Amino acid sequence: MLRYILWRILVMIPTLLLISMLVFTIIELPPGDYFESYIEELRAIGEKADLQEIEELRARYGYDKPIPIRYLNWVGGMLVGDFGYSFEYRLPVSEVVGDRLWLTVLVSFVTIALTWIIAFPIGVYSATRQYSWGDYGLTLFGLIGIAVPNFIFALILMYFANMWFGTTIGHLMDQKYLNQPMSWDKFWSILEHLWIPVIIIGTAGTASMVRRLRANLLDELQKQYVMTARAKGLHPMKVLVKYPLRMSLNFFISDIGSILPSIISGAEITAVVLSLETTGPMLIKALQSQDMYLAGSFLMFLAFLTVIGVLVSDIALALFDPRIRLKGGATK
Amino acid sequence: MKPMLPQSGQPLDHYVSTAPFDPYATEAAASSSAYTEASQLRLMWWRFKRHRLALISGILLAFAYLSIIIVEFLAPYNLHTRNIDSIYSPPQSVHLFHEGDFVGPFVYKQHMQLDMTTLKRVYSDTNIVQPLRFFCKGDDYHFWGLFGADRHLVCPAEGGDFFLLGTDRLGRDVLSRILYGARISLTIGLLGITTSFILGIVIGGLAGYRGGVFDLIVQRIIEVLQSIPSIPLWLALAAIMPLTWSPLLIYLGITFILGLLDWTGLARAVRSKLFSLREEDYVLAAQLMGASKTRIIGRHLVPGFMSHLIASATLAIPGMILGETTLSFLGLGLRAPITSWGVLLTEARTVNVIALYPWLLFPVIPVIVVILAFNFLGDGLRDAADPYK
Amino acid sequence: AETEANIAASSVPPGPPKAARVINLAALGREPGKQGGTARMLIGGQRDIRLMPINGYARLIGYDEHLNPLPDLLEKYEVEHSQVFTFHLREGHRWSDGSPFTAEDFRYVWEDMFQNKELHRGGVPAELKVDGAEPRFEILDERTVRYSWDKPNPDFLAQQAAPSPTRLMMPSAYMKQFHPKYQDADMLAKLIKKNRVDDWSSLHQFMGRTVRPENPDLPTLEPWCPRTKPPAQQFIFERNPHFHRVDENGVQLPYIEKFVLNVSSPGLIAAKAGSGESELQIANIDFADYTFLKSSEKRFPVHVNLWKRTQGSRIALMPNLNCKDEVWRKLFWDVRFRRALSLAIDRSEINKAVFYGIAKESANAVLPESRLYRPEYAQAYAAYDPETANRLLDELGLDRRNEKGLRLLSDGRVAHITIESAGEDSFESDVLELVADHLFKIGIAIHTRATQRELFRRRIRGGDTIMSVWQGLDNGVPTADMSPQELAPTSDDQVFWPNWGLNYLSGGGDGNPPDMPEAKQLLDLLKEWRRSGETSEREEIWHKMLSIFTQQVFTIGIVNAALQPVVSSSRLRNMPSRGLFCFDPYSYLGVYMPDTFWFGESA
Amino acid sequence: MNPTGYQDKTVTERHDLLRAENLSVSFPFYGGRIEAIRNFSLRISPGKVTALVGESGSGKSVFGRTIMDIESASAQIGGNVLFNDPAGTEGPIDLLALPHDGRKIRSIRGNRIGMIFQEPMVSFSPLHTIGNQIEEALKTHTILSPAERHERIIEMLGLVGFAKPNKVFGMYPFELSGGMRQRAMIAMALICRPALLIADEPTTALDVTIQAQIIKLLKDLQSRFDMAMLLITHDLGVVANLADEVVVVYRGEVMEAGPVDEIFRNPQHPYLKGLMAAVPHFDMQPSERLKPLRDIGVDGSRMLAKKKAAAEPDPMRPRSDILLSVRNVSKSFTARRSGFFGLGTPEKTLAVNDVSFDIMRGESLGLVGESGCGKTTLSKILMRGLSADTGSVIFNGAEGPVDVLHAEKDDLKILRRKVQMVFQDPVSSLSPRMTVRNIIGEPLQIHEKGDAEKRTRIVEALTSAIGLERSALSRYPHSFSGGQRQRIGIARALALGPELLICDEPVSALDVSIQAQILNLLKDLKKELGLTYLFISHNLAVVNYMADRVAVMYAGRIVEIGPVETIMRCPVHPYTKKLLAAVPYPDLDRPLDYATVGSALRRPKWDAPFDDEDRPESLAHADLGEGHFVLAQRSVDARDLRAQELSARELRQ
Ligand SMILES: Nc1ncnc2c1ncn2[C@@H]1O[C@H](COP(=O)(O)OP(=O)(O)OP(=O)(O)O)[C@@H](O)[C@H]1O
Ligand SMILES: Nc1ncnc2c1ncn2[C@@H]1O[C@H](COP(=O)(O)OP(=O)(O)OP(=O)(O)O)[C@@H](O)[C@H]1O
Ligand SMILES: [Mg+2]
Ligand SMILES: [Mg+2]
Repeated sequence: MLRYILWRILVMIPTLLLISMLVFTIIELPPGDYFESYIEELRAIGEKADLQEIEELRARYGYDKPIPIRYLNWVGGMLVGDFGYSFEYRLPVSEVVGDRLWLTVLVSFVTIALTWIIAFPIGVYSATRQYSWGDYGLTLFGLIGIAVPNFIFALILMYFANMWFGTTIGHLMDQKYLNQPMSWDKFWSILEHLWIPVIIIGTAGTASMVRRLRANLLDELQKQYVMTARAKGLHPMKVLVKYPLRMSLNFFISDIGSILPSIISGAEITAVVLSLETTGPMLIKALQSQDMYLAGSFLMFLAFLTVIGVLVSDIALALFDPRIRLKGGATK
Repeated sequence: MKPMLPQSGQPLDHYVSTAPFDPYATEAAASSSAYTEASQLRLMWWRFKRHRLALISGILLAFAYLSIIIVEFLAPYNLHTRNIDSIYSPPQSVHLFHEGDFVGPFVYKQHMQLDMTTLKRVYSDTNIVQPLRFFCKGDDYHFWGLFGADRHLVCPAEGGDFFLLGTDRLGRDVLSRILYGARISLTIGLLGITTSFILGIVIGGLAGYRGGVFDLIVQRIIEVLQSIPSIPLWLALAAIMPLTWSPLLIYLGITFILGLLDWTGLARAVRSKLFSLREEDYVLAAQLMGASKTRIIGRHLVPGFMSHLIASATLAIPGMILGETTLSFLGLGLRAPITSWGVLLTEARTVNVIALYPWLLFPVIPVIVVILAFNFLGDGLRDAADPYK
Repeated sequence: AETEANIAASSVPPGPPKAARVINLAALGREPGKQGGTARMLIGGQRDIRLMPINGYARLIGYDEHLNPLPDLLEKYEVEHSQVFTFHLREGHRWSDGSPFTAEDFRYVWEDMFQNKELHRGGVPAELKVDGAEPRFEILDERTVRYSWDKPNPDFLAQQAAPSPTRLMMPSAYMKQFHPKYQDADMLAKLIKKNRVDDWSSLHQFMGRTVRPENPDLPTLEPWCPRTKPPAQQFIFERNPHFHRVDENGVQLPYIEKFVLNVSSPGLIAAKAGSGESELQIANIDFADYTFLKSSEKRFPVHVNLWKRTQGSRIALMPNLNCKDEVWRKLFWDVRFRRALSLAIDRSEINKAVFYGIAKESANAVLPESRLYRPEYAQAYAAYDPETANRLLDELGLDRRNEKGLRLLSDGRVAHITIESAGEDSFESDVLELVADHLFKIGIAIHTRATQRELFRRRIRGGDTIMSVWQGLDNGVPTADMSPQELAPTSDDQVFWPNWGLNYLSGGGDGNPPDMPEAKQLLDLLKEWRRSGETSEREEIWHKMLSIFTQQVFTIGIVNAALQPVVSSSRLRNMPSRGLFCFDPYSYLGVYMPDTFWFGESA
Repeated sequence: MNPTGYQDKTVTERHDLLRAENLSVSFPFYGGRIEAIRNFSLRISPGKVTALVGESGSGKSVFGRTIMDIESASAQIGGNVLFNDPAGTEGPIDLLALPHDGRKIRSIRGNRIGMIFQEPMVSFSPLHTIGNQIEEALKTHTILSPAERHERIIEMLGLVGFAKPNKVFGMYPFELSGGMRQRAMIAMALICRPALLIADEPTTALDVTIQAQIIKLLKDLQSRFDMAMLLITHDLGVVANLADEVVVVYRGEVMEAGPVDEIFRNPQHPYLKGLMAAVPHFDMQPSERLKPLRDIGVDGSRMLAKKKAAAEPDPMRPRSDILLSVRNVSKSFTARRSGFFGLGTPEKTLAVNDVSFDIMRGESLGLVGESGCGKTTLSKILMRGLSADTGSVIFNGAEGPVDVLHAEKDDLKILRRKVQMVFQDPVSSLSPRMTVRNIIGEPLQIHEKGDAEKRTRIVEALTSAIGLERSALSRYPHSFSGGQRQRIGIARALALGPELLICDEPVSALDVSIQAQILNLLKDLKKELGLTYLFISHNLAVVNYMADRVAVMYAGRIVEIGPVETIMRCPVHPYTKKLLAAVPYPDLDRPLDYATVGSALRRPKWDAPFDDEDRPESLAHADLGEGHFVLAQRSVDARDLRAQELSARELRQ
């Protein structure tokens, strides 16, 4: 197992390299560069850009150099912890992100945790009580969550939260707490705002998890070993959790790698609509204004999370299913 | 005849059944010959038919898909017909009785007044009865570019209005737009979903079944693809799409490419499931029979997690119907004059709408209905394919 | 970074300069008020803190509400033949940190910045040059400086009154610590390292940004000075204790103690403003939000008013006179075609459908609020007259039509115009949809396509775009003393003749000089204006240019004087309920002096 | 409650432990219903063994499951099952009337009633270790500490014949051979010392020596803990050795019931008589046919996708040319688990050890051996279902020789067509989501034999030959009984008419009458079409009936090989002798002699010439003539062995 893990970690290096190339291409692909879009944006409101400063930035960040050199500079910088410079914020990327990162992590983890906490019992319920009113009701509820586009859902929730509970519109906290250190009031304010994005981002994921869990469970419930377990006198719940549920987790584990990135990218639009202080809006903005080092670092960070996630998923899969662990390589 | 069982605790007698015995008699399984002859597909169909909700869903979807052919006829107005005098008209209710008299379906003529302080258009019903007409002459249209026509299923009274679901900011009938929007929404994403499913199952299947180097390479590719979030991809792809393409073509193109990129999640699920399943004896049996890889994957392994596939497919439907909304958000999606449910919803994405013109959110309803229908259909298919049912 | 200068300066007691500028509020029809209070404002991104110096509008010379230039930071100024400009500073005027504001601050900019090749590679900024010649700079005494040219520079004052003027002065006491001439190398190296920049010129630039006030330490003359270092989600601006204006009662302005700018996504700002989360909101809310905002007046203590936008046209079609397509170009060059297009548009329908009928149907021209307004400019070919339009087109030789009734071009193609837009405003597509219908009636089909802004610009400059949609004249309320350059090909921003504009902008190095007689004529008139020393002469030139511009219908304006909602707290006093809303020349709120706004009791 | 379940016999009034009264179970399915059990009554006395015998598919397993109330939800159940727990106080309870999966019934399941499922292969979850799954029952029903539980499990695993119980504890089910899994199953059922054990074919996958041990174990437990047993089996030999009362069922109805003496000595019902007559004997003549209950004529060429071999000289005697030649094949499995991070040295199991033999064209080679000795592994290697570590396998088919272990493309294709296999585990070798029609027809489809119509004909002919209804064609495998599934597997293997058919326990789940029917079918096909069989079985009588030659395997090696008469009548190797001694006879007068069977706890040391003395290379095959080889020390002279053997036989006579 250790050998396998070490080997898998080794394989991550070329993968990350490949990803970095792809990320770089993606950021470079749209025509023009940050400076051009910056000038245009200023012009759109009738302002003049500080052309001279822009010229200097251009030269400093090697925009006169060929693309491969710029790529090497970028990757090389990242290796020594220099994530480049955000043109938009005129600050090193590492200084720009600030609070956003942990708020993103907070939103993502609360969402993931809630998704699981809700999806598992409901999935099990739906599978064991197939076609009961509960099954139908929960299915309906979840699917509506999937069917309403996130941005509309966000607007509606936000609007009514404001109308009924007086929650300030959007954001992760009341804005008066923005630059303040953590306090109970601030924490409370975060809680008060957190549920909206979590519900919006979480519903679709929860519903699809419930549906897939249900489908997988239904397949497993018929297996002979379930009967064996029942014959041992186990509690039906115990039977379910220990055998079929574990068996049907396969799909779930194989997906771990993409959970975080998909939550984060699924949250982007919501975050923009709700104006959350997370990384999503910043990433989108950076992409649109071609603030390439900022966007690139974000993307690499996400990619890194994914790669780690896939690693975890692979290892978990092997740990979890002895057939894969012990027979996977058996020559036929 | 002696009783079969003695009293509790008593010794057992030698009991012999006296019923007639014919070793050649057929087994007691009573079944119709149609059943015996039926192929597996037919058996599934029979079983599917028993699932009421699935059947209804299937029929509903069939109707939906059929109706998009004759939208021109079904919609009371054309897609772009504007009624400048009825901007943001709320839904009109259809009445049958006027002052106690039966008139048949009709609406009251509306009176619009612009409130100059709030700049809000205030509509009120007048007492003028405007009976609806059926199979009537209305807006001209060119049916599929084949012939001109002007028949509609229902139209407003001559010179009147009929906005069952209200109108939007240019006074366009929301109902008609929803009907026209179905055309794009129900069809366009199928391409992407098909692509991603075929790729996901084939590539994931091969990787899971073969393992080894092939799996290693596929896994790394998946890893790379998964680690790029979709929004930057959309942006980058949209940037390189030829400008000369129409928005529809661009959207098609991007859906297709995303389909090409979207198979990864499914492929990983397929792969890991196959990792387990391929150790089953029946796979070995098939191998020993000489079955090809494709056959083993297609006939033995994939059916083994059909439930998962069906669930995933039905869950991908919302993505395909609403996928464009994300794009629109980034300014890349479909645009007028093309209309889809996503476009309609994107147009409604302001607080103004929610607060003042909530009827513009009506396109959510067909989306929900279609998604529910697909899911119930999926349930039915799953059950039909489930041998244990 | 605290320096000795700072420390010394900060001990100066706060208060206005001895020779403060007295604003007679009563005379303006406003009421004098009291200091205090916090105003929240929502911005769509960190970048938007640049609105503060625009709204603050502390300029050497600034406009009043009628666009008369008045000394503001200056105590007074003298102009001779538009050539020699003498500026007198106020006595006891101090930067926000308490350091004195003197001629030294002008000298620092002129000598240590403009003339420093490392800081300003190009030397003195182009705006300050007349026919390539830079002015002479003289310090007459501690509080008097003079700029003089050999030829008239009628633009100079207007430039200084603009929303973002060319900076002639900097807080030299503060800035010197970043200049190698005044700072020793070790210390400078330390500062460079501390601020994570590469060299001293970046450091100087970084610390001295005025357009976007990102450096809370940088002393300023504006009514509010920044207190937050980016990146942040909330920016705080506090009143400048040395601000130079006082009200008639001697109370120092600004009244409002603190501005809090909260970053929010642009789409959310209307909703937030409507729920009372902003005391003063002008940006990022749109006409379409008005009804919603107005309805929130009932629930929250806010007032929603409508101001008037001053662009020459809120939305205008721009045929690209420099497009690559020969056939189209030839058509566009024919004034009959442009006029036909303009006549074919039913402006009143558009006004009614999209602007509630309360904008003004007009050609792309100046507004009645301008002294240069004449009805014939606004009405030039702006009536709905499809017959004439059709006749004009037939005359042009576009009389062949296909089975759908679309005209055929000379090379047999169908007259099919793709209008490109930068896709920014939601009403754009609505207007275009209506326009498409209108033009269809004269046998021209229209398709619209939205692209990213850079791409949009690039395609226009490259001549790939046949027609685009943009807004009309930026400054729809000019005075004769403001440059009429928008009417002549002077910039590649002008989407209807980008190539000619580029030629002018680059001094002939790039693009082509206009070869269309009318465009040439406009350019000549502009040059004439430049040379003119008298206002009356300039006015005449303006009228000539306006007449040509509107008669030639280079741009097809649709409506102007569109309305802009502004939201303010109902406690906020002195905020005009009507006003003109524009960047240039009004600097948004700037000319209306937000420093005179104050919080009273809830109305 | 007494945790051991032990109760003094004298105190309790001896009520029936379990009474099933008028039980009926039916399964509805689309287009009909299957009545698995009809109006069925049965009782089990405390401490007694009731055997349930009957034809395959007659509802025995369904009955077993029903009385525990774990039959699948689709079943419709009528009647009642009264359980009178000797350790309980409240008298008889109707198990079927209790709430499903309720507390009450759960405290009985696994604790008071244990169940050994017929299909040990699929009855374990593949994700959990054997130990874990056994332990669970203990955890639920007892309050033992983890250490005590572990101890008890290890003890039980030892009792059911595992040489290394500690190792098995941590193994996964798929790492065990069929027989080992069955023993694990037995251990699991017994771990709580139930008052009633439902043993559904508990010994089918076991070789006779282990079977004998298990029988002994069950007998011991029965007397020690007063355990009653419902024994469902086909093996009348086992019945004769274990049962007190016998119930004979046929198609869900009781045909005959009575004490074991009555049943064996005085069978009345024609069905029972037929059953008795169908049992294969050791003293059958080579030409003698088994007498199944119903004889079904076989037309091989119609039935299989194969032409009648025209120039088949004398199908009766094996032709001399070699069809399959196996040389020095070895295979070992590595347990990669040792240590969480795989740092420990991997542990190797030598499943097949240097095996060489030939299979002649047209002959049928029997392969017998201890459970877990590598038979299945070997047969999978021959099929190239597993790769061998070393050695070679050459297949001399009609299209020329093929190197089995390295065949590619066309060669492999030929191989796949010419060699077929019947899997030991019928359940898992049938695709759960294919109908029987598709399953049997699949090889035909793969190899594109005939058109759709011909395929249908073949499939239908095969189905009736294996004694299944036509209606079975549209059903899915899970709805069949163990024996029915096994027959489906046989039909599938036969469909192509292979040259070589490897049968891994093909008839273990079949009652004697169906078994006779199938064996006859195989024999007929062999005669008619010249098929060749490798026949793996634990049932020596069956081997005796089917095989021309027999190979005996022990611990991965072939210890003895020779013509069937020689092996059966004068075996040389002590293991073979032991095997023969452990055969249970369906004769009340020939009870098993447990003394000769010995204990399974320790791998026995053979007598001097046969033991490897821990040096495996010191053993070699000694040729005893007439194709009789035996594995013995290299130093030993073959003649000595023979002489020894002859003298021993004389001594016995
Ligand atoms: N889940 C089910 N659905 C439908 N039919 C079933 C199901 N389980 C069993 N049967 C049918 O019930 C009958 C009895 O099956 P059962 O398994 O009890 O037979 P059995 O006596 O144990 O046979 P064998 O000796 O072959 O194991 C068979 O005809 C079988 O096809
Ligand atoms: N995948 C595997 N991993 C590890 N060990 C295995 C594996 N498969 C089989 N073995 C081991 O190989 C040995 C031989 O197994 P095999 O299945 O060939 O026995 P068998 O002779 O068929 O026994 P039975 O008669 O009980 O079916 C057993 O000890 C078993 O534990
Ligand atoms: Mg059975
Ligand atoms: Mg085996």
